[in-house]
Amino acid sequence: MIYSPFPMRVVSKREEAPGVRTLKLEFVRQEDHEFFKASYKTGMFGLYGIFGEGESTFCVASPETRKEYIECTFRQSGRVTTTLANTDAGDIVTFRGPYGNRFPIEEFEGKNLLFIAGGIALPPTRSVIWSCLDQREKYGNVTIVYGARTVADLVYKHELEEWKQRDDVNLVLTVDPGGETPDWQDHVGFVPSILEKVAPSPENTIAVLCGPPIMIKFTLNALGKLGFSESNVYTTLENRMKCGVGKCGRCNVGSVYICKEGPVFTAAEVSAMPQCDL
Amino acid sequence: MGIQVQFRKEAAELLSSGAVKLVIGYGEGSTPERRRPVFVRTPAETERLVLDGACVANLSTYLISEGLLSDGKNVAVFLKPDGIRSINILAAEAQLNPEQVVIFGFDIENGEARPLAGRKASDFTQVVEAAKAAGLSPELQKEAERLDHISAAERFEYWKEQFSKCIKCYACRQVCPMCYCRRCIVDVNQPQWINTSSHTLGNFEWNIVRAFHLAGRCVACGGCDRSCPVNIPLRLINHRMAKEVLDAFDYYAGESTDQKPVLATFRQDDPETFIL
Amino acid sequence: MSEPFEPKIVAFVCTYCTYAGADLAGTSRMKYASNVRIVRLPCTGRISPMFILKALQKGADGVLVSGCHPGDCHFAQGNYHARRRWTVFRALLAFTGIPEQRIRFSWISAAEGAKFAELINSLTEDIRKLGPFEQYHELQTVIETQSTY
Amino acid sequence: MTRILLKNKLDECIAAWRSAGFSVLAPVKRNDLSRFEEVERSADMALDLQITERTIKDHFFPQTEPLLRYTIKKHDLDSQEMLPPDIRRVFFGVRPCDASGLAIDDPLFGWDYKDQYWFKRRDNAVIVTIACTTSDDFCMCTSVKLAPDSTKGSDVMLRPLQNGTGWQVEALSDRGTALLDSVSSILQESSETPAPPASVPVKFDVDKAMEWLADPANFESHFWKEISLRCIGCGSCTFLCPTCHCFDIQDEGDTYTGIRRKNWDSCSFTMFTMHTSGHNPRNTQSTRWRQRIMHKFNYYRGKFGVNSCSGCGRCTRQCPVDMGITETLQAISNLQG
Repeated sequence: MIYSPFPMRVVSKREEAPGVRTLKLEFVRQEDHEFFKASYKTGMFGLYGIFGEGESTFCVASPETRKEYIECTFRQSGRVTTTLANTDAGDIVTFRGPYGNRFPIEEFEGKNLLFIAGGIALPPTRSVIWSCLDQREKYGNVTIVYGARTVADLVYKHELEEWKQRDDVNLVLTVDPGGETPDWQDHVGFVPSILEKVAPSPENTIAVLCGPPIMIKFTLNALGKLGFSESNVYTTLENRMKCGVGKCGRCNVGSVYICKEGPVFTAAEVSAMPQCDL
Repeated sequence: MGIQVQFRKEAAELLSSGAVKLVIGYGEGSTPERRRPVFVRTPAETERLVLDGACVANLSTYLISEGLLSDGKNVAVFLKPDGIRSINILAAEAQLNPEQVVIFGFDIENGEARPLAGRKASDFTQVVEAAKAAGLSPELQKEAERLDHISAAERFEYWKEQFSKCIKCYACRQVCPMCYCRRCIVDVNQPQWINTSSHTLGNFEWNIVRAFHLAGRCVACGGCDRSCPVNIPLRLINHRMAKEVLDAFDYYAGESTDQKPVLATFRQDDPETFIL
Repeated sequence: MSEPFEPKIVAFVCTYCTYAGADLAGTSRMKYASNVRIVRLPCTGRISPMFILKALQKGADGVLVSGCHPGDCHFAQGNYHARRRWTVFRALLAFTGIPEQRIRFSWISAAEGAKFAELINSLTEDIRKLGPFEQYHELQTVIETQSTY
Repeated sequence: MTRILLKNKLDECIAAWRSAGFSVLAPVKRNDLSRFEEVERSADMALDLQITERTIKDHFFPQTEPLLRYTIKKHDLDSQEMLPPDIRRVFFGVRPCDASGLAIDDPLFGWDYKDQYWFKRRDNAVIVTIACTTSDDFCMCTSVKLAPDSTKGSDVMLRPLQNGTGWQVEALSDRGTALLDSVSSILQESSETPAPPASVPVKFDVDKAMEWLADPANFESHFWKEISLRCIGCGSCTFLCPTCHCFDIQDEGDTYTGIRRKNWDSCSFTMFTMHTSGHNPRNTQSTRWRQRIMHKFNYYRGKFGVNSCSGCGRCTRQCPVDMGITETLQAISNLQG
């Protein structure tokens, strides 16, 4: 019922970057899985937890085209994430969700896609990326711009490699100045400036942007300069949550409840919110 | 010249000369009996200042507001002897520089406010010394004595009943000038020492921890007691702890700005009759 | 038939003196009650009152806090600081109705294996007589039903 | 002719309800605190109180309540919901503001995902409200467009008789009708007139205030800083509020077994919105006070069509530093001129 989570079994755990892990979870009960399959759409989030420690909110990092498992990627920082990070295959954790709204990917059909992500915010973007790549024929050009502080901080390295190899994906990688290794072949610089350098055309293009608030702010400026209209830019917002279902009263930005009306918003919707409340 | 007029005038002078950037005092409240803290930044605004027998709150709480004193400028504040002791403790615990605090000292006698001579915390040594004699109100004193004479099990029941009323609004903590931790121990969750839930056990633990952290630091301003929306007699506990450190270590909190905190110091011959 | 009451006692001890004393008691084959769970800490100065509260919260019937004799602290002053803290905390517990007999303090040196064994035995007996600390543990059981009006 | 309940018949009434399986809760002053508690006789009730210090919200959304019990084994997990027991309750002598508070919160707990913990208690409760014939300095129901005899959220309305001997009774819902029917032999027909409701002065123009709040230009107004300067950031206004509903979810227990609980939380607390990263969207007291006011008089209305304030005045009555909704909204409506 409302606050009762689904038990989930840890299938595997992968270290993505220092302190960042991906858990692959499977449903313990068939009926929970059916519910998830029927309701999950890319962009939604969930509350992942361990009894005795609590719950923590992050996105479902797996795409809506692959619902056998739930993947979640998180940085180990608080009490819950530390415990989650210490689980092993076979352990039972919990999942409550999926909650929130979604990326309207069927509206993206026939359009070019520009994905922009910074650091640990690749997981929500990755959910959309795979949802689209798994139905590649429906979309136009796909460009992915991804940046992190250092080379080590890039997450999903094996998938980045895969995207790099693909002819139908244009992957642009960058690390912050000083974060490069001697053998780093790709860009060095902050995402907004690299984006301006790459200068993707706004023509018939949808941009999906996820990252820390400061990166979002500057990247939106850059997208504006490139001629993207705010209604064609999608982003996700995050706030502290406890209930996930619009009752506990803490995740709102202005009058907008992120757990109910979000986490996916267009840039136009975000700029209508009181910026100081973000 | 009445104390209110005098203080208004002096506050206006301090503000207009730039000697202080802010005066924290009392103003009219929402009812005739109430006084509320006011913050005065211009000489004209000093008209809002009120000082009379109803001004009981310890305003030193506001001095530990984040960033208030970090620009090095001075702030004036209306303080009773308990508030002056708070300044001494905060200075001793390196939470503020007492040179930045200009004190409008006053005391309440027979329901009337009366000025105290001095402007710096160190000017009030005798006042603080004299306050040592102050005890609980007669009825609280009676209650304290009653508690001393009942069994431990009965005392436990008494406090259990009292603490079961607690709703963990933390008004006691927020109003207290001594509770300045950026992150209170109850808000720490790695590890979670005490229950955050407001059931009787969680309340019991919270109140014990609060009282312990105030032992030898409480100045008996009564702020916690007055703020408590569910009327827990917190003053009884604080008073008992103050008495304990006075008896055991001859320590009276807030005597001076360089008095070492009682639990951060020791004497080799401290009493230890209870240790086996 | 209910089982006879076996008190649960938690001992917070410093590693240099009391823990070594407990060790000596063990290696000397002295027998002492098995009711005590020892938690070893670097110094009595490290023993926070939070530990005692946590022990009670988790169901202890008694708590022992023990370290080096005054003057013998490995860190020179830790036990002097601890002593002040205990004085105050003990008074606070007494005032809130937590019986003094349940929370005990002692100095036991590395050489006092016998004192350790005796203390544990007498403490266990004392608490056995007092019975389980139901008044406190009841708070824990109550919370499972409390507020479910 | 209307039906009345005489004060000297109240005990019969209580007995009848109790024998019909209800527990009867009424204002009680005990242990230096007034709140709703179960009573057996009218003598235990403190019906003369203007208002109880605690609200009846406590009995529908308690300060801490178990949500579920969990048990964890190595590769297995069990969790069981701990729904409140089926107890039918009569709340006798509720003030109209407290009753309205329940009605205000209903849509929040009901939208989209239904909170059974709230509704199970709501569905089992009959609210018997007594209209106010007196008020104190802090009452402000009329300012938020309610009234000392407002029927919102009540199942039965009692209006004190002019001669002070009892109350005129009126059923307002099916539940109320059934409750009165169960004691119909105790009620009497009478032509006694009820005393006029208290005249509670209107303290601010809520429409003007709402208009100001709705203007995005005012969101970052200096006003918020000024009005909240003395706020110390405790939660007493939120915890004593009949409509505040924010909560936290906490686990208590160990890795093997324990209870997940829903605890009150307050938008006044720094920790309320603090991210694990340390980023805090509402990192000053003024932004937190703004959140409280905006939530009550703007956001909530936008979602559910009502303001989340029933005008009980407890926020001001109990504030350690004499703040409160009244002062803030007064200041805002004055700003509007």
